[in-house]
Amino acid sequence: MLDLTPDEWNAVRLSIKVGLWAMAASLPFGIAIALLLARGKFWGKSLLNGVVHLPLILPPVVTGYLLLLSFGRRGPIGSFLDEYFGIVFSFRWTGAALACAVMGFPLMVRAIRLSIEAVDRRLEAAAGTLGASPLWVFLTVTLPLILPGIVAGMILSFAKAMGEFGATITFVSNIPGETQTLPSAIYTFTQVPGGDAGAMRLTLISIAISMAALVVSEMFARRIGQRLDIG
Amino acid sequence: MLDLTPDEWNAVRLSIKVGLWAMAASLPFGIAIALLLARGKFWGKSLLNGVVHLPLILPPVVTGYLLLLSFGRRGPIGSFLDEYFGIVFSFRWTGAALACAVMGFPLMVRAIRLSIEAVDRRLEAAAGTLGASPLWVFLTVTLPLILPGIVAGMILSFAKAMGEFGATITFVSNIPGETQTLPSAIYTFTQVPGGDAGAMRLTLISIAISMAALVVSEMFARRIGQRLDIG
Amino acid sequence: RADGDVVVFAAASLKNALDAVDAAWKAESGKSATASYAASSALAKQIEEGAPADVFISADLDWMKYLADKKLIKDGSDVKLLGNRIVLVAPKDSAAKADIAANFDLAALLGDGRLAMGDVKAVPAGKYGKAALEKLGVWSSVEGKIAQAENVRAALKLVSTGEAPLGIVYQTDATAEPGVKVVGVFPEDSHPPIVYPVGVTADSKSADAAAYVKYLQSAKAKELFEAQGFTMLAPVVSN
Amino acid sequence: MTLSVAVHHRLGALDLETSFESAGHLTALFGPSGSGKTSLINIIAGLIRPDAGRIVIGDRTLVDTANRRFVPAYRRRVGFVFQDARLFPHLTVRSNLRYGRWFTPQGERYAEFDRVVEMLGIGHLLGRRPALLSGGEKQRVAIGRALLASPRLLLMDEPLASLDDARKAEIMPYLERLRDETRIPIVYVSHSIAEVARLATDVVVMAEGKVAASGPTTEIMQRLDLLPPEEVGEGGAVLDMKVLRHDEGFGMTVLGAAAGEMRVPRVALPEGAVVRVRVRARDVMIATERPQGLSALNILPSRIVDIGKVNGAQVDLRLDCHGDMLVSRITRQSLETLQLTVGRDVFAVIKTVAFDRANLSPGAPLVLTS
Amino acid sequence: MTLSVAVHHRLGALDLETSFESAGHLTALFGPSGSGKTSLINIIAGLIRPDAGRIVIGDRTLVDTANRRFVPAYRRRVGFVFQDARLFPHLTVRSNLRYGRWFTPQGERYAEFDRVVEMLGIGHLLGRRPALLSGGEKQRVAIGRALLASPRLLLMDEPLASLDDARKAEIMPYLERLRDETRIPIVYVSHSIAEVARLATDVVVMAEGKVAASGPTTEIMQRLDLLPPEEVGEGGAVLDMKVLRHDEGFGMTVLGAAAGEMRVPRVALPEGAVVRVRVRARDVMIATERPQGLSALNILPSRIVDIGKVNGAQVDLRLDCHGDMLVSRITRQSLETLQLTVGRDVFAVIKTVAFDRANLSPGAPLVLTS
Ligand SMILES: Nc1ncnc2c1ncn2[C@@H]1O[C@H](COP(=O)(O)OP(=O)(O)OP(=O)(O)O)[C@@H](O)[C@H]1O
Ligand SMILES: Nc1ncnc2c1ncn2[C@@H]1O[C@H](COP(=O)(O)OP(=O)(O)OP(=O)(O)O)[C@@H](O)[C@H]1O
Ligand SMILES: [Mg+2]
Ligand SMILES: [Mg+2]
Repeated sequence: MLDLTPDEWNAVRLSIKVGLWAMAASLPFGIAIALLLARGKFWGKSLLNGVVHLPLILPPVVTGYLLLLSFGRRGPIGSFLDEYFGIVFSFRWTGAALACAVMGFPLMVRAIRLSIEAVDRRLEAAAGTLGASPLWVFLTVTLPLILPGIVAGMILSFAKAMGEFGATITFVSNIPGETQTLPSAIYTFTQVPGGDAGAMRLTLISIAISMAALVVSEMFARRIGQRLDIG
Repeated sequence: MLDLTPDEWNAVRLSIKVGLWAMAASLPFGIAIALLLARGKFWGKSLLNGVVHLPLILPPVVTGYLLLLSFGRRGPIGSFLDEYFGIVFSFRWTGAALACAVMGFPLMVRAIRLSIEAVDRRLEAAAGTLGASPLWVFLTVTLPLILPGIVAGMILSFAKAMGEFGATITFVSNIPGETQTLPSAIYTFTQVPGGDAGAMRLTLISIAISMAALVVSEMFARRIGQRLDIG
Repeated sequence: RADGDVVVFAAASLKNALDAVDAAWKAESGKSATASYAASSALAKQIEEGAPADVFISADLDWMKYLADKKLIKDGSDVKLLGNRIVLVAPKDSAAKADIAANFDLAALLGDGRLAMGDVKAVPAGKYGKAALEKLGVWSSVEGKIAQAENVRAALKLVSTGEAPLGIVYQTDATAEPGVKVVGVFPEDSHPPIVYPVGVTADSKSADAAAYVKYLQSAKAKELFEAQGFTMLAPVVSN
Repeated sequence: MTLSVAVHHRLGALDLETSFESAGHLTALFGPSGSGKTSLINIIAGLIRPDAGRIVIGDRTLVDTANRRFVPAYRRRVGFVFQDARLFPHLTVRSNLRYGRWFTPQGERYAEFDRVVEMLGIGHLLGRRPALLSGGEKQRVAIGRALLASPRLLLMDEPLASLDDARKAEIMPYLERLRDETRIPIVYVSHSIAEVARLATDVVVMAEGKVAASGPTTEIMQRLDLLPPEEVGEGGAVLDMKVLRHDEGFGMTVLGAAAGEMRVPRVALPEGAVVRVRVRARDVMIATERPQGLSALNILPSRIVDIGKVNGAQVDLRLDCHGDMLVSRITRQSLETLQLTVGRDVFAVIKTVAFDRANLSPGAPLVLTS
Repeated sequence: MTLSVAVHHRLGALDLETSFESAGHLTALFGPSGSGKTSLINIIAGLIRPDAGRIVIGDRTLVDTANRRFVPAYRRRVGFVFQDARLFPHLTVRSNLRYGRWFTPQGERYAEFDRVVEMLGIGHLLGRRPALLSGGEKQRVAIGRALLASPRLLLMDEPLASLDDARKAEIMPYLERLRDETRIPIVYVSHSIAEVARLATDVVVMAEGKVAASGPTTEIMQRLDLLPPEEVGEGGAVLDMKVLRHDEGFGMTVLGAAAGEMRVPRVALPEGAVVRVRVRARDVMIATERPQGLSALNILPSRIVDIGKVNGAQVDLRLDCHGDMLVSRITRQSLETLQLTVGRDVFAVIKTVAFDRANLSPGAPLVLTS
């Protein structure tokens, strides 16, 4: 069952890489935006909130097209990043990671935001009186307390990356070894006669990877939970 | 811009209906599963957790096929429900709602679960000493305290329903007036050269609906937040 | 993916055939092709946005024309490569029989079931199917009973699972799917010709792109394509 | 109702191994921080399931691990005032107070809403959310919430710790009434000897998870050795005396017991009522001749029956006043100067003002441990 | 260092309108539940931004709304012991205690970890998480956390309320040392007159958000009218006396002041040291002739200078003992029987054992309000 073709192995490796990068790269933004939405009071907060939710609301194909139009080689952001930073997304694995990150972003932000809103702000005040500046309060009190939300957000983002293909395939196509992630490969199998067995095989691999990630995250969360346990 | 064809109006109405039903019908299950995962200690908890996450991990097309195989006219669950309860999903809007509910389920469960895990269990103990049985404790203490998570879960589920089409179209196809939701209609436009304008129009409508839902949910959440505010 | 490979953007339904052809080409010429399979629409828009594709194989003429109109296909490089047929299928245990001709009673055959086919606006097989039904004069009688799928494979699934009693799909799909049987074949003149065109993109810098397109029209390629049920529209060229 | 507790439970480093019986109406749990008081009442409430043991109250067996009996918390009808207030943050003060009522059978509701609210002085807070209350306000609402559930057993974990004395003085009489009239057994954790002496019929002294001593308050209070060094001054005898008459002119009440008559500030009780009087050891002076021209009004002839261990500059004497026992704390210097010995007849001198309200309470009918 | 507070802040129904100056080292905030004590120290800490006002400590202006000055909490270097402990649940006790150290410049760390841990008796808890601590343990860790931040201003909100007296007795001397040696100004909320009398150099009495009275402890303590009715017995004079000599034989110390000599239980201070002595009004008896054969050792000739308002059965007398002021609470009956009038020379009689450790503390060098 595990006799995968080299292209399929590539897809597995790429999916993990893309999933991890999507998760890791979106984390700081996810935390920042979640903080803004949970704590901030500013004009346009509803707008920001809406924009964050867009990838959830839009059909993935539309998200993919919008990414293609803005981050593509000829898109305004894509060409800017390419010119000034040498970062290229179009038809690279980085683009797949970007697409997955974007698709998982609303999930990550929600999870983190829920945790932030549950933080007892009196603890932050206590840290302040002990001399911790807002940044230190965040690092030493808020961040540890919202770890459950961060873990949940990360696992949602990773799981989403393992299943996302609509936006990915639309944005960076389905090039084996470069942008062909597991779900894209699965999709391809479903498009041809006799592809079911192949699709099934890859699906099982995808599930196995995600389950492993889930189990690790649950163990981690349980650890945190025990520490925070309010006996 | 709003001169929609009757089919498009139907799609708008249907999307809202499907979204609301998906959200409402999955809510009790979402709460129950979240409770089980947050509080339960039983064999197979990891398995349950994995199954709940499946719709996130699997490409939507695969989820759609699985729904078709199990809830379809000849699927084991579908034929059972049809025979004994007269519930039919195939090619009905109910099937679209089922597909959306399933796709949004992991998001809903995660949000509610995070909130449950943040509940101060000492308050539940206090309610117990006042004579409230576990069910009453849940209804009068736990449930109000996890409302932020429930609201977040509902909005995620609804937003997902507004954007979901992969599983829906695979499961119940794309029948105008019956199963053609907004994202399916948008998809159709994206597949035709020159369909961009039409896709854009429907996309904006979809965004508008979701934003309205978001704003309402945020207002509601703020209300709850104020009540729970720990000054 | 080694640099220097020919990058082929091909409609997803070609995967089986094209993978075989690519393998043969590699065996013969030592050169590799990398294929990216997706919906023709997505591929066309990606090429429009500067995708590194050398060759585009579309599932219909519309998306090829879309690119050609934007001068994104090398002038004169496009070839009508493959053809296909659309057929009426039923679940393999179905007793349905049909003689597809003008005004044949499709509605009766469906009963209260639905006719699965690709999206009649978006999916090529759906468009062809609708054209055929219109030409045969039965469209109006079944218009309300269509279940439009995201793609022809999904339509096929609806039939193979028994969800829909009948469906219109490509012959290539029907012959390979054990869960369905072909009830009838639509006359070739009942719909616009089903064509898979191929072309070299205007931005292609690959020296081998032209050779690859040529190989697609070789005798070996023809054999492999036909093994998957396609018909070869382009005349065979020899290397 | 007899409360009988015998439990064993391991809590991290602490081995809770507690066994006591109390037939009193208000049992005080007394002991240093970390000695297991809260854990013990959590077990009585059913919030912790003990590793082993039995808890019986009256004829109800709440826990009996040997017979696998464990009545869940919500069926125990306990009113629990937690050390932290634990109010429901999503409910107003009014709803918090009313919470327990829903679950109390109509006929068993004895606590009156208005009465409790007035006593606790929380009428102006009813519409507020707990988050906006001050520490003492929270604690008062928590007391009200427990009382208004009309419990059949009241567990109070340092309920008055964050309250000012004026407020304490309003709540204590209510607890006394509860103890004496409704006969609801109360288990009361406190660090304050004054509270314990005033309210408790029985005292359980805990130390490191074990019961160091237990018994009726009158007995435990005389054992100054049991008290923490800082509190010995507060210890002393507890006498149950009868109201003989009131002296309205001077606003005083004359109490009588075997020891003789004692003048205390006016007590709002009818003649014949029983008053519990705490006579602090440090408030009792010794005179070898009847003092003249002294503002102290209570001069009781008595005999020295015991001279305790010397403790720094001080020493405790036990006095027999016609059968009633008093404890007096004096300096060693006085002991020597006045040549006090066991058997000598002396006068016990007690100022009337030594009796403030904290030392006088409507006497609890003392019930002996069965 | 002078602490000067003048703020106005609206809190729901409460109008906090507070203005006081205190040059003392330990300022006690005293007042009933809900009077705004916690809110006020929250404002001093910088956790609440007052609607208007000025807070100056020494030469640092912490808040001045007129000049839009507001030093954020984390720059104020306050140590805040909260009414609820507020420990960090994700950190061990050790990390909780060390938290403030990170943010204290090396040179300004005066609190020693081992010393504080030992004093608070929390050495065995260092590895635990706060969730598993008892109420008193939490509070002790909270005190330690605030102290170990080596603050320049210490705010304590009922820090000892949930502690037993033995533990209090260990912590109070530390606070005294802090007050006197490090000269860290302390603002201390308490309901306990004993604590206030012992620790405070200045007292601010609050009522319904306003300052009802403020001034040096010695003055405020003599104004029995300011005290809540339940606590008046605890009030009285506070004298600063000098250690004259020790009487090792009887374990006593002889103190001297203008009033004369007083014998108290042995004080661990060198001769010449100043001791603050609280003489409770209810511990002072009046004798018209020098008593004989009485166990009370301290008999001070004095003159009645004022007879206070009658309060039930009782009345308070102010006595002048050669310049030092004492307060005595006696019954109206005694007042009449002994024919006491203003100007009459009498003897103030005080038992030595009335002075327990709670009434004796190393004297705070009283600083007058500037
Ligand atoms: N944010 C707020 N909004 C409205 N009212 C408030 C707010 N914070 C405090 N209060 C009210 O202000 C009053 C003073 O509260 P504060 O906590 O300062 O009292 P306190 O003197 O510390 O009382 P305690 O001794 O009970 O702790 C209380 O009645 C409280 O309910
Ligand atoms: N779940 C637990 N695991 C480990 N240790 C615990 C647990 N619960 C309590 N303890 C420890 O058991 C001891 C007794 O705790 P408890 O709360 O009963 O004390 P207490 O007598 O109420 O003290 P206080 O007067 O300070 O409230 C404490 O040392 C506490 O740290
Ligand atoms: Mg406790
Ligand atoms: Mg307070």
